[in-house]
Amino acid sequence: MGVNTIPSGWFLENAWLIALIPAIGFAAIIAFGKKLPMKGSEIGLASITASLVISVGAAVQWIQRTNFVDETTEGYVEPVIKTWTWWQSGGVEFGLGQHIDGLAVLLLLLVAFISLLVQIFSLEYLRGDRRYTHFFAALTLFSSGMLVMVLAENMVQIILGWELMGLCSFLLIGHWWEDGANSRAALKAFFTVRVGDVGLLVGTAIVFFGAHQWAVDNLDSHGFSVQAISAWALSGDASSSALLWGSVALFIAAIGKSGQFPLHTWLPDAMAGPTPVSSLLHSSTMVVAGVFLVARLYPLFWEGLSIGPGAINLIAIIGVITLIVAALLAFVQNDIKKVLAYSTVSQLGYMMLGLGTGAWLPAVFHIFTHAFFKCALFLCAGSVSHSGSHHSFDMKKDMGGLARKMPITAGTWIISTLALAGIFPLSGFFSKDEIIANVGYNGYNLFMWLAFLGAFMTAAYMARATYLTFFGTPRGAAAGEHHDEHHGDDAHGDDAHGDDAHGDDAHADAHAEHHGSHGPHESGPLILVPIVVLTFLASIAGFTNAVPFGENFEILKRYVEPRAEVVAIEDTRLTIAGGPGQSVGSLAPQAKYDDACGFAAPPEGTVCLFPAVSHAPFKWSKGFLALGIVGAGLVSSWLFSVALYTRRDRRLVGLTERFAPARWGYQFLWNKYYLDHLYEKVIVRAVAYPIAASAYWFNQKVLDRIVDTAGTSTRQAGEFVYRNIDQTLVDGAVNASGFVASETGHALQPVQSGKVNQYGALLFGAAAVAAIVLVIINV
Amino acid sequence: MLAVNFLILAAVLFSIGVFGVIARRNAVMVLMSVELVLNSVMLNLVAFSQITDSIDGQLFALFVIAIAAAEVGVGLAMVLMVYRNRRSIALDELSEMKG
Amino acid sequence: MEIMTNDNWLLTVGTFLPLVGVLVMLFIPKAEEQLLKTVAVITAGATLAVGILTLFRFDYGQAEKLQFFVDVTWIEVIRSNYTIGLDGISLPLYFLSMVVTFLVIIYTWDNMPDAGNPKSFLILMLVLQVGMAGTFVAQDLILFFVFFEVVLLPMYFMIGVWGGEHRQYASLKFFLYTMFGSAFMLVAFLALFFQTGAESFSFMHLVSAGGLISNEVQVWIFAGMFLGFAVKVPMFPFHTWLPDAHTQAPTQGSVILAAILLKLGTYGFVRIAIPMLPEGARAWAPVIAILAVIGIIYGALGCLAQTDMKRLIAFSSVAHMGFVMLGISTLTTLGINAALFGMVAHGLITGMLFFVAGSVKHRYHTLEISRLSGMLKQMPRMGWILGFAAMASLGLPGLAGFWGEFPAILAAYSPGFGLNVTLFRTLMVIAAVGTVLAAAYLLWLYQRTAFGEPSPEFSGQTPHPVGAGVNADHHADHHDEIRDVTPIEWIAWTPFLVAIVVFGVYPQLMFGVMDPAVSELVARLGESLNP
Amino acid sequence: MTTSITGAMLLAADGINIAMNVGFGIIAAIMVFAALSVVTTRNVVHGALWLVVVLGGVAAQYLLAGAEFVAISQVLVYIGAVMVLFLFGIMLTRAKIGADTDLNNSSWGLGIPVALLMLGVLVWAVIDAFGDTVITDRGPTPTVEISDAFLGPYLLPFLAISFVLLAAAVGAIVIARKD
Repeated sequence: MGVNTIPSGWFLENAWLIALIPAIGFAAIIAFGKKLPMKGSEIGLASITASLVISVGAAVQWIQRTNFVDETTEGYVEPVIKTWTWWQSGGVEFGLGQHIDGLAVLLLLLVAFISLLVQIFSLEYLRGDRRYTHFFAALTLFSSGMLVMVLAENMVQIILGWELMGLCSFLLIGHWWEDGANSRAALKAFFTVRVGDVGLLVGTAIVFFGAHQWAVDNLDSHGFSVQAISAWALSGDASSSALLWGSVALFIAAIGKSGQFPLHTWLPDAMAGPTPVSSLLHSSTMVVAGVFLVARLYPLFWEGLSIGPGAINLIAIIGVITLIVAALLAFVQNDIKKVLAYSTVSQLGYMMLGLGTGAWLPAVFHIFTHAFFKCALFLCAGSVSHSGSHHSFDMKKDMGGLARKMPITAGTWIISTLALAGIFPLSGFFSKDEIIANVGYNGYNLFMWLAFLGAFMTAAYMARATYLTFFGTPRGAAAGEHHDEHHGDDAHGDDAHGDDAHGDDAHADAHAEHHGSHGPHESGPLILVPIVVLTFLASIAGFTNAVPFGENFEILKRYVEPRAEVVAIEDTRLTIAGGPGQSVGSLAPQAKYDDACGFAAPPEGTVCLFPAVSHAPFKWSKGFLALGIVGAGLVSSWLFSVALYTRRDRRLVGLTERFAPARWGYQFLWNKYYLDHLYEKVIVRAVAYPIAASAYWFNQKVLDRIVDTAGTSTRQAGEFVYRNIDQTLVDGAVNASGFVASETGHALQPVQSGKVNQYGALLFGAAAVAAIVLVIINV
Repeated sequence: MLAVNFLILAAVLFSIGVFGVIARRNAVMVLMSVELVLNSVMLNLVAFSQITDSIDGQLFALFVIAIAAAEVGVGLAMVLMVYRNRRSIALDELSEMKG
Repeated sequence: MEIMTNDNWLLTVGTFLPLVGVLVMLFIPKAEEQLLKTVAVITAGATLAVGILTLFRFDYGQAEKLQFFVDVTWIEVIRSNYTIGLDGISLPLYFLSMVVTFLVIIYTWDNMPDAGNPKSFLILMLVLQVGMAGTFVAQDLILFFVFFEVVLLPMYFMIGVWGGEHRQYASLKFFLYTMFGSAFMLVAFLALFFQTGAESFSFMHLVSAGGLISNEVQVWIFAGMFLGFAVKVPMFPFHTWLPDAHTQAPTQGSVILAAILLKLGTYGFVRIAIPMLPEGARAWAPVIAILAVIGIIYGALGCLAQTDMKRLIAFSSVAHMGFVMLGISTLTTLGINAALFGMVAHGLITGMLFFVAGSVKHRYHTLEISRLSGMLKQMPRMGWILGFAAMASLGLPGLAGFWGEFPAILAAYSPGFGLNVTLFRTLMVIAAVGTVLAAAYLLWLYQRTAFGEPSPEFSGQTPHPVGAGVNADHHADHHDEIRDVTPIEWIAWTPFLVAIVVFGVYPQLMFGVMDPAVSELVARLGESLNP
Repeated sequence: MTTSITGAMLLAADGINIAMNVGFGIIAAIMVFAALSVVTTRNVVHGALWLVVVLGGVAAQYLLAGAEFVAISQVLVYIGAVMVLFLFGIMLTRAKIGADTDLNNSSWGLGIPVALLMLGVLVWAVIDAFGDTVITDRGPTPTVEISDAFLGPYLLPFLAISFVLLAAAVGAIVIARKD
């Protein structure tokens, strides 16, 4: 059955516009953003909105396309692939194009939508900032980069988007570069990610040369094309070493980008950027780029790392380590954004774990849901610091009891927290539970229990953060008192850039009249609307793939997950090198075939494009187990927090005023006091402080130190080489050999001595050597 | 007699001259060393004119003699001028004048 | 290789036109500085115009052929002809040299080095232009050698007279190094000439005849050429002249040095050494590759150790030329294309960086990184330009630098003609690590110089509104107020910036021209290497 | 002295001539020694005198090679004119007549390897090329041939050389003139 009979539609055909429009928008902002009334932000908003509209259209049409296929034949839904020859060199084509399938559509929608909300949020949050325009330019370019990568039809395009994001993260994290800490954080982030990029370059090369010939022979495609690589990986005649090294190298890139252990240290520091940046880049889009890379080239990793049932592999191990380590770290943070940052890392660990254990769909699903609630949480944090704690992010110093002052923020925060923790029926429940269930179902029992542990910890630290921020008694700025020493307090999380670090900064004035003297209050609509919208989505997004409710609710499974079908290679091939925008029709869906993909080589004349991943059936028992664990985490942590933090206050206020009136309850309270002891001294001292603290120590003292020392030692090595070898040895040899008067001479006299004679020496010496060479040649 | 005798003698003289040019500090001495080199060349020319039965070699030797005379004249004149300007003809001190 | 002789006056005119300007300027008294500058600018502009005409007349359909071909007997007795021609390999470099000279002369308009005397300075620059253009069009070894050496002298004087405080040392080092290389190169040329039957020096003859020389002789001759070109590139052990020359040279000198002169060496490899001595090339390719990769890492380390901005940029050249040489050493079309692209990209980007460094020096009278900071605050535009150039230089996709690096790395994965695959793959990984180091030193430089608050030493002067050219040479009043980019600088720099973006976004512009020629070259290699 | 040597040559008209070789050897040894002293002596004037010895030796060797005219002009021009010039130069530049410590520059050691390298290459090449060539001496070259050659085929170079000399003389005067 032919390719062209499948309905495609304008939006699918022109999905590349989604990435192009923001890029143009970026250029426009740079060009004349400053002159516009809204300082260029309107361009950013407009372009992102346009992208969103097209993405929605594309999504709708993709659904139609899938439906059509399902009605006609339970077959493979061919992605809409288009390619433009960008440039060619030595027979190698470097193309730009689009590769639209369910995964791409889902992420396009997600990225465009979240970018839009974040930009709206930034309108208010950065009002009056001295580099307002630049900020929006960078934000728009970032979205463009991410979209380019999501659309990518070939590896080069993926690299393009990947690096664009890196650049933008550098610009955005270092947005307030007057503060040395910020610029250092920006440098660190870019550099750490760049380390991973070595893997990307090398992996691309390996895979390209591994797949190119095969792709040319069988598909009339080339070794960069994602589709060709997938087919090659599953074709069975790919060299195992190329598969192995290629996938390992690419996974290193993913580690760097997605903040996986051990390269995750840059992510918390990246919180130095403005909060919208944190919420967009470092929670919901950029950091999932690595996960997306793995998901996009899943066949490659499937074969290369042999992600079969039960097979322990690199991705799974890294994922689970990240998950636990990061969660532990989150306990000891006082900076609300850092809690969220570590939680992000931990959730990314979940996704990687899912991908590593064959749970492709749940992982992608988790990307989807996580984006909503994590973005919402970050924006809440931003809202708190913006109007609640006077630009501080320190929960212990400047927060507490804000629930009364900022009800909406608090409410949305709590809902999102529950979603993140995974409370039924909020989105987190479904996605996380599916990952865990599939991990178990695919035979990774140990990993499954570790994942449960992670869920417990997630619930616990989020509860702690919630309590510290919104409950208890107000402290510091939350209590309305003005203090400025919080600059020094927290090097990274502190983006109190505007108010007195730079008196000339318009931001300061903006806030001076904004909420200069009076204390915390609820934020404005521009900030609240995005938060509310996100929270709403965070609570319902789970139903897009709610396995418990049966087939009808497994929307993502039907529309997003590629079908593991064997696909016939059409005889009438269209060449991929065709004219502009020619769509590639080299593959034809055919009737249902046995799902051997990923386990056996496809028969002659056909290819596989996706391995047959298994899906765990939902078991309520497991569901309730998960719920129980999460609940336990929430409750225990909550009680502990109350005990811990309010006890301190009680010390200040004194016991008797509060308890003397109720004599008969004294004992009970006294016991409660024991409970305090129990909670604090036993449970938490045991769990939180030694373990988590040691993990944090490991993080700061070892990993971080390694990164730093790596940098410094290279520099020292550089200095050493420069001083001793370059200047002394090589140079010295030259000097000594009389070509130049030795620079490290005694006085001027011997240094400069007798240039004429040395010309002579040079002349005759060269002549002699030349003669020798000539003689030797002629002999 | 063997042609090599002349040629090797010339080579030796040449090398000595080279050494002088490189090693000497006094401009006049350098000029003398150059003379050594020139003479060795002329010796070669004459020897070749004997080997290949033609007088061209000798003619060139004569040319070289003339050139050498000219060269010494000009060279010494320059040395003189330099000496006049800066009371010294040490080449290394000369080399600081450039730039 | 076939030839096309349509409008073959273009090259001769384009090459020697600057001499007319030189002639005119000789008769203008020193004092008439404005007049001198005007004449120089007009001359360079006219030359550039001819170059643009050449661009239009060039037949891109058959870029692999020699076009505008001229062949006139020149020095009968040694069978050397005046043979010039242009093909896809030399066109970009030929044109680049014209553009760079033009812009540099414009830049000189109000950034005359402190030593003054614009007359000789500009004359030297025009002569330099003749040498560079000639080197790229020459199709005859002797002619090539002559132009190659013509380039040497003006640069020597430019460094030695207008340079920094150690100019004597730097210029002499530069001169001797290159002379040393040239000596071997000349010997190699002669050997090649005699080995091919002493018939002709023309490239076409040598390319066809060179392959027939026995292998070990080829290896020897290639060794000679290698020394000559490697010094010019410069490759790892021969690079020590570069930092001094760059650091001491006046801004204009550094720009030309980085943009064009370094390319003479690599161009020599692609145009002469490799096609004429295929066996030699194959034998030497691993050595070149290893040295290139050492250069990449080593240059990066050197950069990390620098405290002087200009010297850091100079060292980065070593690293970038390492990528170029790596691409060449693969002997594949992909690699050599990447190398050629890398040459032009490096010329634009590093030239730009040197421009910025020069202007910074002009304003702050220092390039000590530790003393500079907050440039973005004091001179926002300058700061952004620096950042842009740095990003391009560390190989960001979408800017020109990337297309020199990435394909070179790619090509190193599978080198041509049975070169040792394992070796090259290891080198590829190391080179990829080099890109990280590049990011490290460039961003570190940027973070230290551009970010943060302006150092108290220079603050107190607020950025002056754009305008009012900075006039040269007054050290007397140290710290005259810090101005942002001046109009003249904008004029001189904009083409660079635009080109960096354009070639980054649409590399096909250049690959389209080079690819046919390079494919032809590699095809010929293939014929003689595995018949 | 000239006559005696030419006589010796007449005696043995064929092949290798012992006397000639012996004479050559002696003169050569003297020359080498003298040349070495030229480049090593501490006294400029002595250096000049040693140079005279070398030049004289060269002239003698010309005679052995049968190039009488060259030998004579060598004696006239060099020993007659050039050396006088040198001595004048030495005097006018007030060089110390006595021993002078720093006639060598600091990096004189460099000269030795270079010179030895030169020597090696040359000797090797010479032996390789003319290892066994024998000069059959055919008596002194008649001066007529030389004059013919000069005024015949070599007329142009001859004139050129004369002009060079003239120019050199003028130039020397211009340069060396006071004020």
